[in-house]
Amino acid sequence: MSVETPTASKPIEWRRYFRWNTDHKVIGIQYLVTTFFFFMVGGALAMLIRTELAQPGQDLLNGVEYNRFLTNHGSVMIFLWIIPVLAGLGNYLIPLMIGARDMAFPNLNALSFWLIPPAGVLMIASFFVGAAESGWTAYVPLSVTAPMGQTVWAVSVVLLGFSSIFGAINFVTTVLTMRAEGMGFWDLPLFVWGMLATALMVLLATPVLTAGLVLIAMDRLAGTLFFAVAAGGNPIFWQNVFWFYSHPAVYIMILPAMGVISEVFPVFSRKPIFGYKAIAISSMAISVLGLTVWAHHMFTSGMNPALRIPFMITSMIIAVPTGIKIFSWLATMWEGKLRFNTPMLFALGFISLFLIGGITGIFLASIPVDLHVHDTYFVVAHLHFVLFGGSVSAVYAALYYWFPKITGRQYDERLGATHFWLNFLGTNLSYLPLFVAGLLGMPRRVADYAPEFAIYNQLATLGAFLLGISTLPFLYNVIISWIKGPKAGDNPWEALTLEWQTSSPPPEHNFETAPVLSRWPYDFGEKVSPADASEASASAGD
Amino acid sequence: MRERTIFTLVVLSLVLVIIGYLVATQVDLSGLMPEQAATSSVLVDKLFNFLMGVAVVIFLLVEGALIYAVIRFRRRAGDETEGPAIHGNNTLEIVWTLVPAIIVIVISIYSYRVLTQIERPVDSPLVVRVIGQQFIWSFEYPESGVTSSSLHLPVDRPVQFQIEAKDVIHSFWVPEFRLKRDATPGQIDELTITPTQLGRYPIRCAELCGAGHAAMVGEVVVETHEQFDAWIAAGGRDAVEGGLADDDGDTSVAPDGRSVFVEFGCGACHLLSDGGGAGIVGPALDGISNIAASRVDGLGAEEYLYASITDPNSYVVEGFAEGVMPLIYTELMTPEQIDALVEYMLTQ
Amino acid sequence: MSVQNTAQDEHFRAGKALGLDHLKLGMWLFVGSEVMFFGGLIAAFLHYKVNTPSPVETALLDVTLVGINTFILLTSSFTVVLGLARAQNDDRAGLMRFLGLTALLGTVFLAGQVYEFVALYQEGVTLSSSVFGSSFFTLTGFHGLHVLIGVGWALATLAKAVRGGYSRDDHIGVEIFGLYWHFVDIVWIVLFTIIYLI
Amino acid sequence: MEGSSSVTKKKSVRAYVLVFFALALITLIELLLSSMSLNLTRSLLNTLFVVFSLGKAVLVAAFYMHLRSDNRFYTYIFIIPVALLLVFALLVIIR
Ligand code: HEA
Ligand code: HEA
Ligand code: HEC
Ligand code: CUA
Ligand SMILES: [Cu+2]
Repeated sequence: MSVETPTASKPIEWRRYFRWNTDHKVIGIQYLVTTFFFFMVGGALAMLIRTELAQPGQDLLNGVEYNRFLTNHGSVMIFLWIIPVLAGLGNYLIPLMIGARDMAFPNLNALSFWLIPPAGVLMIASFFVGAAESGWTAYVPLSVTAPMGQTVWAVSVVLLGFSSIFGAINFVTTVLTMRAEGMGFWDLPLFVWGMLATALMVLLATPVLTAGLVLIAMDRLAGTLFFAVAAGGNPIFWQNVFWFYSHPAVYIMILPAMGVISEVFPVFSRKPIFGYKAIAISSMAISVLGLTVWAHHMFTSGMNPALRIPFMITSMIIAVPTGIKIFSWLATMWEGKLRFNTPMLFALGFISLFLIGGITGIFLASIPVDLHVHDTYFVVAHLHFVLFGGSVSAVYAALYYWFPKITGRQYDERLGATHFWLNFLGTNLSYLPLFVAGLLGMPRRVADYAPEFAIYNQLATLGAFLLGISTLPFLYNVIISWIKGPKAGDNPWEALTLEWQTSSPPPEHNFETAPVLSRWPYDFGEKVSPADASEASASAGD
Repeated sequence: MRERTIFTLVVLSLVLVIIGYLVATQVDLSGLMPEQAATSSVLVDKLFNFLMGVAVVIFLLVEGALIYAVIRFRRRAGDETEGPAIHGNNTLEIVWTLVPAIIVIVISIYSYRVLTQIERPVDSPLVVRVIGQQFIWSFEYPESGVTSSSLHLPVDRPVQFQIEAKDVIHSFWVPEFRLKRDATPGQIDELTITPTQLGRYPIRCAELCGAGHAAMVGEVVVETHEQFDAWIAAGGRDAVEGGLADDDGDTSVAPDGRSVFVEFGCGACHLLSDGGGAGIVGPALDGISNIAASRVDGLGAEEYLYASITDPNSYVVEGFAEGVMPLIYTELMTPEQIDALVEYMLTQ
Repeated sequence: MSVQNTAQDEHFRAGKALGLDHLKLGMWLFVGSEVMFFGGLIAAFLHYKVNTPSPVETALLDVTLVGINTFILLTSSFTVVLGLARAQNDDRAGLMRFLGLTALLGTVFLAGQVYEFVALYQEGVTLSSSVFGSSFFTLTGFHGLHVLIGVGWALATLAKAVRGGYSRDDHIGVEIFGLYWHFVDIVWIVLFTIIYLI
Repeated sequence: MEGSSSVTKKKSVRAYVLVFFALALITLIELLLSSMSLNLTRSLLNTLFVVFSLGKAVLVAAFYMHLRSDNRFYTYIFIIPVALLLVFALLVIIR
């Protein structure tokens, strides 16, 4: 089974990570490392924000600086960390999972990656010309009159949009045309389903943001009047365009993450995934529904009041497919033989934390409640529970889970568990108090606040520092284990998806010979008696 | 065996529903919300309580199942077997699709009803124009022609706000009323509120509007009809005379310049240590008295400061843009207030 | 255990499952996302056309000139399919002729657009004269940019044909270029209607 | 690629030619309608224009882009964004 490949014996092979390389595994690692660097940058900005907010009064940052750090914290975290890191996971895993030798368009794939570093450098360098300071939402007209850095920001986001679009084209084409012999749609790993649903949204929503950013850039550079109110320009139009992309974007940031969770649960429960088809279909349902809810960010904006109602209803309905996933994961654990390796810990953390974020999303979708909490720290808390507690937890789960596959070595479980607990506690400590602050009347995006909110902010700052510290065991673990961790073997988790059926790390073209699917990817478990099995879904492999 | 499971499930869901009901109706969640100062506050809080009830049930259900599974189904040492190969269960899956669907539909209907109640048109409201600009709120009462930088409302009378903005988007929000509406340049948006509690509440700008966004805080004073009428009759001035907490409306006291500086939010743009200003949109005013006289030839310090406030564009400090400092202070302040302000600056 | 040795390497490499060609699929996906890009700009144009109309400036548009230009672009689509048919017939000279013609027609279209822009600027309709001007020039300008890219692509395809590329069994490159060109044509059909006719 | 061998060539070129004439004809009618002041209401005219341009777009997509004979899947890839764009544009126009 395990084929000897000359991986360890090439001393200069690290260079290929700094070059144009078309191997999807190299590109995947390029993505993961680059985006993690940007996570550190975004995290450092968050630390500055939290330090400023540790007590009332403006001490560390003045109003302008605060807005710049805030804007770039949000933009870096979303456009340079979560969206591309998930694309990076997809890059590394999809060809392996479907038994292909590479992506459909290797050069386009390399281009998708190589757009990211310049875009990231642009965004960070914009601090030298007066960084963007209008929030990651860049509401007009504020963003039209903002300094030069706002244009740089727009260019950077457009580049990252191209990166996403090219990546999505690659994912869809690869999954549709390059599956291994015998792999039907109902044999696809659920992570691949998640990426497919994500790619759909990227293709449909990202270009609209590009168009919108073009309009802002034209207003700033070419003297057009799209958002010049005196000439009839309409600020609400930008909000529609922005959220038409950015709401789907939040599902772009969660569906692959949920895919990861769907991979982890069956393997560490030693049971087939519960309700495979329902989970796959719910990903698609979320992606379709997700395109129809954008105006729930605009309930207070003075948009047409009657239109708010349908948007409220579609937003609420997304709870249904999401619930299907959560309940199916719980049922997967039921009667299993749970192993609490670090990926499983993060998957459990994902459910707990995302649940809080998701339910508060329902509060936000309810218009009357949103009229009170819109643009308050309640929203900030919601978004960090889903994005940090949800997406980032899942990314950590993925990094631990596939670490042996990517490096051929095993990480240290003890450090992994430490990382998990610090992260879990830190998340709750950081963001739970912020719900209260928001409800009590603290608006978001303020560098200063009334003294009555001090206690909640102190707790949050404490939690944030804990989160900062929590990355240290992770970094240490990854670096040390990569260099001299114990050899992991090809399939340490005894998983059934195709990526585990080749060597670790995989050889140049992934498989020595073209793989043929002979077993369903979640075919775990002791066979049950026919009576019980009659209710089981018919989709199980051969 | 099977019957016992069903029995347990029924009991569990009953317990959960009861807990949810208690949270939604009995538990006092007022600690999570500001004071209820308008009819809308009561309605929103009721809905919020209901949502909390639902949320607590779902939270307990999911976390409970999760913790139970983690304890009950953990692998014992040495056990190398796998779990049963169960792939799904149609009944279960239909249940957990339908039940959340029903819950969210109920939430939607309830929310819709609350919304229509909040936004129900009212007869002969008091109309107030709300104008947002960087970084100050101002209010106009078209019936009486009064303009003011603080908002006075008679208790128990519906008010219709007509909200607009002069430069960028702001958002008019009184947490105690539970309602907010964006002030968007180029359009007028309406918001109806009936205040029910006497008192003073902050007006917080909720939309990022620039460097002074955090400092864009105003004040709403809900008062009796008599107090309100008196305030209007005095041109909307006496109650704010001298700025801060001056309820008795004693007009004989000369306004205090520092209070004026604080009340009109100059600190959103200007750094002035004594007045608590930390803004950086405009020039720092620490030590302004020393340079004021040398700014413009032929203008003494006092004249220059007076001109800076009443006609900011007449002289634009180097390195700053024209037209940033609002032009409305002559409208909002009494001559005495401006004089007091100038006098105060001369001491800085 | 899931991996078996088989002789399916060809399939493994090329990827033709579902009967989809990967290049063509990739191009269609790109076209789909381009629809949404123009969708954003079209939405902007229509939003301002409905909510902030500029009847005076709209009346200055030269519908006849642009109608002729439309016809030219339609013809260029026609020449692309004729070229493809030639390629499928192993007639490289014919392919080259039609590709050249396509590039020429595209250039004429662009020239017409430049002429139209200059005339409008002289009448005072500019990027910053009104929201109509802004959205008109942005929308048609980005379409023009796509035509320009298409002309470049046509010339590149032509160059490859000159160097002996394309045959009866290998004309996917022409077909992919054609997809792009026809899409740009369809965008123009829509723009012509919403900008000039309605 | 998809079954367009030399046998079908003649037929498809004839289709291409017919489509071209149809496109040209529709464009001509559109131009005439917009320049002559017929006694038609604005909304009727606009409806006509929309129908005409839809017809032209469908012709190009079906014949020149081969959607008629190609895999259905490509048609979906094209139709879905168009539908979504219509919804978006409509909702954005309503103020
Ligand atoms: C990963 C990202 C992510 C995800 C997945 C979500 C998920 C959801 N979000 Fe969130 N959201 C953001 C990221 C995300 N959000 C961000 C970044 C912002 C702020 C943007 C900004 O302004 O800067 C935001 C803001 C935001 C707003 C605007 C608030 C405002 O500004 O006023 C709203 C309003 O409706 C909302 C709603 C929802 C809803 C209904 C869901 C639903 O999808 C959640 C569904 C999940 C569950 C409900 C839990 C699991 C379900 C069950 C266990 C079943 C049973 C449940 C019920 C019956 C209720 N979100
Ligand atoms: C994926 C998205 C993501 C992630 C992961 C995070 C992570 C964090 N965020 Fe972020 N946040 C957003 C997306 C995200 N955020 C968005 C979209 C906004 C809205 C922006 C807007 O309003 O426009 C926002 C806004 C936002 C605010 C609101 C500010 C305001 O409204 O005024 C706050 C305040 O507490 C905050 C805090 C944090 C903290 C403490 C973390 C922590 O979890 C981060 C933990 C950090 C690390 C784990 C990295 C560790 C690094 C170090 C310790 C530094 C080492 C550095 C060097 C050696 C150089 N965020
Ligand atoms: C929106 C921001 C803003 C607000 C609010 C604001 N200012 Fe200013 N102010 C400016 C700017 C910008 C300048 C410099 C440009 C100019 O001179 O017009 C300025 C200039 C001045 C100057 C001249 C300073 C010098 O160094 O010569 C004085 C005095 C002043 N402001 C006082 C005030 C007072 C008093 C208030 C409150 C009643 C106030 N400002 C409110 C932005 C603001
Ligand atoms: Cu005004 Cu924020
Ligand atoms: Cu959303």
